Amino acid sequence: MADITELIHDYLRHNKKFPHVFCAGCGHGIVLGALIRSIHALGLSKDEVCIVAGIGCSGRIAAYVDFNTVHTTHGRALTFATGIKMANPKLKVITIMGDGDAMSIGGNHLIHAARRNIGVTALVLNNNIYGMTGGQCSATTPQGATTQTTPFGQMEKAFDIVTLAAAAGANGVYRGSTFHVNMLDRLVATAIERPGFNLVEIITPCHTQYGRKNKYKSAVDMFKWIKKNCVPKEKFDALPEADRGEKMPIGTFVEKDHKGLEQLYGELQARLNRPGRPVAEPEQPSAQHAEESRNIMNKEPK
Amino acid sequence: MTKKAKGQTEITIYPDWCKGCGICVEFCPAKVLALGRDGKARVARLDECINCGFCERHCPDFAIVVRGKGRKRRAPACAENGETPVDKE
Amino acid sequence: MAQKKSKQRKAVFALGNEAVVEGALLAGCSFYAGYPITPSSEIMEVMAARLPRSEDGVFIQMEDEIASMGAIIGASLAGRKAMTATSGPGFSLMQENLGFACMTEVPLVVVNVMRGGPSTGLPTSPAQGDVQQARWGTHGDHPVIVLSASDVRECLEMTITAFNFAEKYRTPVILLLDEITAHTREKIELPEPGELEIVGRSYPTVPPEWYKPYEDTMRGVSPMPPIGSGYRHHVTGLTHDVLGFPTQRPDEVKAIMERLFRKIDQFYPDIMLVEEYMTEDADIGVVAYGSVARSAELAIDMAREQGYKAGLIKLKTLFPFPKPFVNRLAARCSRIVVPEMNMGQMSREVKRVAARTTSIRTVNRIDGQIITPTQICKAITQG
Amino acid sequence: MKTAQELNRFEIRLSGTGGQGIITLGRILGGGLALGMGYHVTQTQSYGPEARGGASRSDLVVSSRRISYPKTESIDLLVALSQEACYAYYRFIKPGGVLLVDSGLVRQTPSNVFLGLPFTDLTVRKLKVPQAMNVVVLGALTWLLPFAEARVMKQALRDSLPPKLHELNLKAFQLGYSEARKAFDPHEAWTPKPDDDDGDERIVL
Repeated sequence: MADITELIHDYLRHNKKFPHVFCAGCGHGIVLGALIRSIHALGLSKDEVCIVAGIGCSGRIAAYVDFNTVHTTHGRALTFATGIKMANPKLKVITIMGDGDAMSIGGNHLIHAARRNIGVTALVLNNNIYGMTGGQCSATTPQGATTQTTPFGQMEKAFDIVTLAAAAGANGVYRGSTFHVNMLDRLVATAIERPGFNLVEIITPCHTQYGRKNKYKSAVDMFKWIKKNCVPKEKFDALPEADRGEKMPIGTFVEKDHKGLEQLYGELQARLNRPGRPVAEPEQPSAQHAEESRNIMNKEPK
Repeated sequence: MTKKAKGQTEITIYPDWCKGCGICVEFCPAKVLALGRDGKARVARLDECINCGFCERHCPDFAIVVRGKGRKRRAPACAENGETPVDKE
Repeated sequence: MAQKKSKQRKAVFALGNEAVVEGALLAGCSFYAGYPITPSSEIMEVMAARLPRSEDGVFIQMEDEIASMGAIIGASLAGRKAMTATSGPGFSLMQENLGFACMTEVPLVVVNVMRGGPSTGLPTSPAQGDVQQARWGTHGDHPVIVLSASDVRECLEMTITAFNFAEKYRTPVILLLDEITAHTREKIELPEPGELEIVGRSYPTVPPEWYKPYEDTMRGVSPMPPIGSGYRHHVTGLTHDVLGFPTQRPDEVKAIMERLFRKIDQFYPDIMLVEEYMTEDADIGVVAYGSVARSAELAIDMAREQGYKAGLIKLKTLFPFPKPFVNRLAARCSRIVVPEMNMGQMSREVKRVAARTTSIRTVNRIDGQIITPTQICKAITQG
Repeated sequence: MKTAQELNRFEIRLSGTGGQGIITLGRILGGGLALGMGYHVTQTQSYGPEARGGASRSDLVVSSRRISYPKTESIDLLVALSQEACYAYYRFIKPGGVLLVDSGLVRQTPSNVFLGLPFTDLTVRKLKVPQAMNVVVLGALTWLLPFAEARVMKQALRDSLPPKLHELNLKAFQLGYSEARKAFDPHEAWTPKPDDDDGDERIVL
């Protein structure tokens, strides 16, 4: 049972200042721990792991951990990750995004990454709020919740990340919580190991910006809320509709075995470049076709 | 869950890293930890520790280390150093 | 036809857009991400056919231009020479990530085939309205390298130059074409690989523990290892210290920002490219770029026939603005004519450096039509 | 056998309706003149909404010297394969320039001085493949243009089309070439006429 924290220390950047910037009791540190343990359990070397983070509190995680790390622009982590994965499919590319990152400004990138099934693992740290910018409502803020920009209560409905990712075609969809860490370790490791696009929504508390305004004064209050309301999927499914209330299921939601885009592309390339295959006149056909189709079809230029 | 032996551990808390969030104190099943006057976590009842690992896994600041009694800090065990990764389960 | 004999260089009758692809592949581009938009789409279409056929070429169509920029930055960080191509509206969407590439010093090439704007504007007509956007489009203050091409051969050459500058100065490079240049077909001879100077990426020469990703060097450009090569550093769009970690310390911020400028500033003579036509004895000057420079060349011929000593500076580098060349022309000319397919974006620069020396006349057009040689000739010859 | 001749900005506009293969025609003709005959050639074309359904066009400038301005200014040869195109571009023909029309589709020409062949009818009748009309025009143009060689143009055709289309297109080329040989005298065509309205109609077929 030992070696949990010391193991984490081995993966932290020793030239980076600790403690990290997160508030006391922020779940992001726990996610970082789970991520490190998962990578360690998979036996991956630090060099083959690339962490791509967006903007927001979650984006800051990248700087602390001794992998290849890229801290990108707001909402765009998955686009950078797609480029990195396609450029070097041997890398294990893991994106860390917040709910604002992944569901609002980067929502389009999320559904397309899922659709094209790029071999990237997406961790969506859902704390129901824009934490770093001061507590404005996000696309996952529950209806009725009070935030800086919904002082009279949120009227809009919240996104269900898991359902959205599944509908968009993700190869693997999981939800974990920062309280149920053993399960989280397992989910994250599975999501990293499997082919194609795998997403883990992680319920993580932000008492500073969300809890404070919504009856959860401290980090402990928020963890109690998570402990009570995150129930394993099997149990949740067995609950009568009336008893579900605020509860949300955690566990495995989708597991498909489609090949990742980078794998399909590699196979295509191998086929096209097989020795003995006649080299087609490359430049002509496509350009010619393009010109013709432009003339014949009613292609609306953007 | 099998009953765990108590008092087989040493606990180190790094005060500079601890932010005193209280998660470890609140959820420790054996009530080993407490918040000190400085607001940081401290070991109150070491003998009650059942080495469940909850505090280590849930400390967002990696500030708590629980070791078997008398054990030294082990060498780094990252895969990059050519060692077999430790099986944690 | 296309000479297939091994000794002879292969010639093709190619669109400007196709020549961009040829240039990119010759320069070692092995990654393209993009989103279709007229009039740049042929670049993407030809890339889609070519890259998968090469050993390690990657082509991917992204969901928008923002994603395209993200993907090529990612690919460049992973060690690839990467590019994208777009047109006006798409270029606007790329600006934020372009700023990221400036800040994190990621080499890449963005081709913008300019069309009429603002907004959807004239999607199939030429314009030169993105000149200042290319210079000042992203937020914050930073230097940029903006190149342009006026014919099909230059499309090939300047694409290679763009890749070379990108690697040499670790910076994004923008290549501005216009619809006419992109959609003109001309014969070009394809250089043999090895015939051209191709600049590669500079890798660290010290062990990983000693590597500082943003260390100042003589050239102001630090070596850049690909992700996965053992140099595990942090890349962030925040202002960072030499190790790449975020910093707000004024002394560290100042150092990195000044270095970003200095790494371009001190190599102006290398970066500023122009071509001069009949300037030796000229007393009326023309400064033009892109397809308009071709109109201007014919206009010079027409004016010379009428007895006017006109000469042309064709700008191949738009930014950093080739000030010394324009200054020299201004010093000898009673007038400088600046024709462009916008309301005066480059003439601002010409005025900035030459307004005190000579008089400047602009010829502007924003109706989606090329400026004709006759129009420019009139501006040269009429009092 | 024609020999290459000195040209100073010979401007051709190929025009018609979207779908007639005007752009491909321009590319093959330009490619042949540039790569096979060794001329400097710029080929530009109309794009977008303009190219759909309505008028479609492809412009070529052919010259022995490097071409500065790539667009056409005053047209030496206008090929109009639709009535609309004929009306739209006739006024850009320079004095002494030549108008070539599909006499089946262009019923009214703005001037009596023009050359015509019913390209579309010919193609449908003789080849049964209406899409090959543009190559029939290419054959006719190769006869008509003093600086285009049939051998070179056929090679250009082969180079830009997939092999399975070679036979049909070479047939189409030959059809256009021989019909034009029967109908036109290139020497006469390129001799400037003093008067447009001398009543000397040269409508053929």
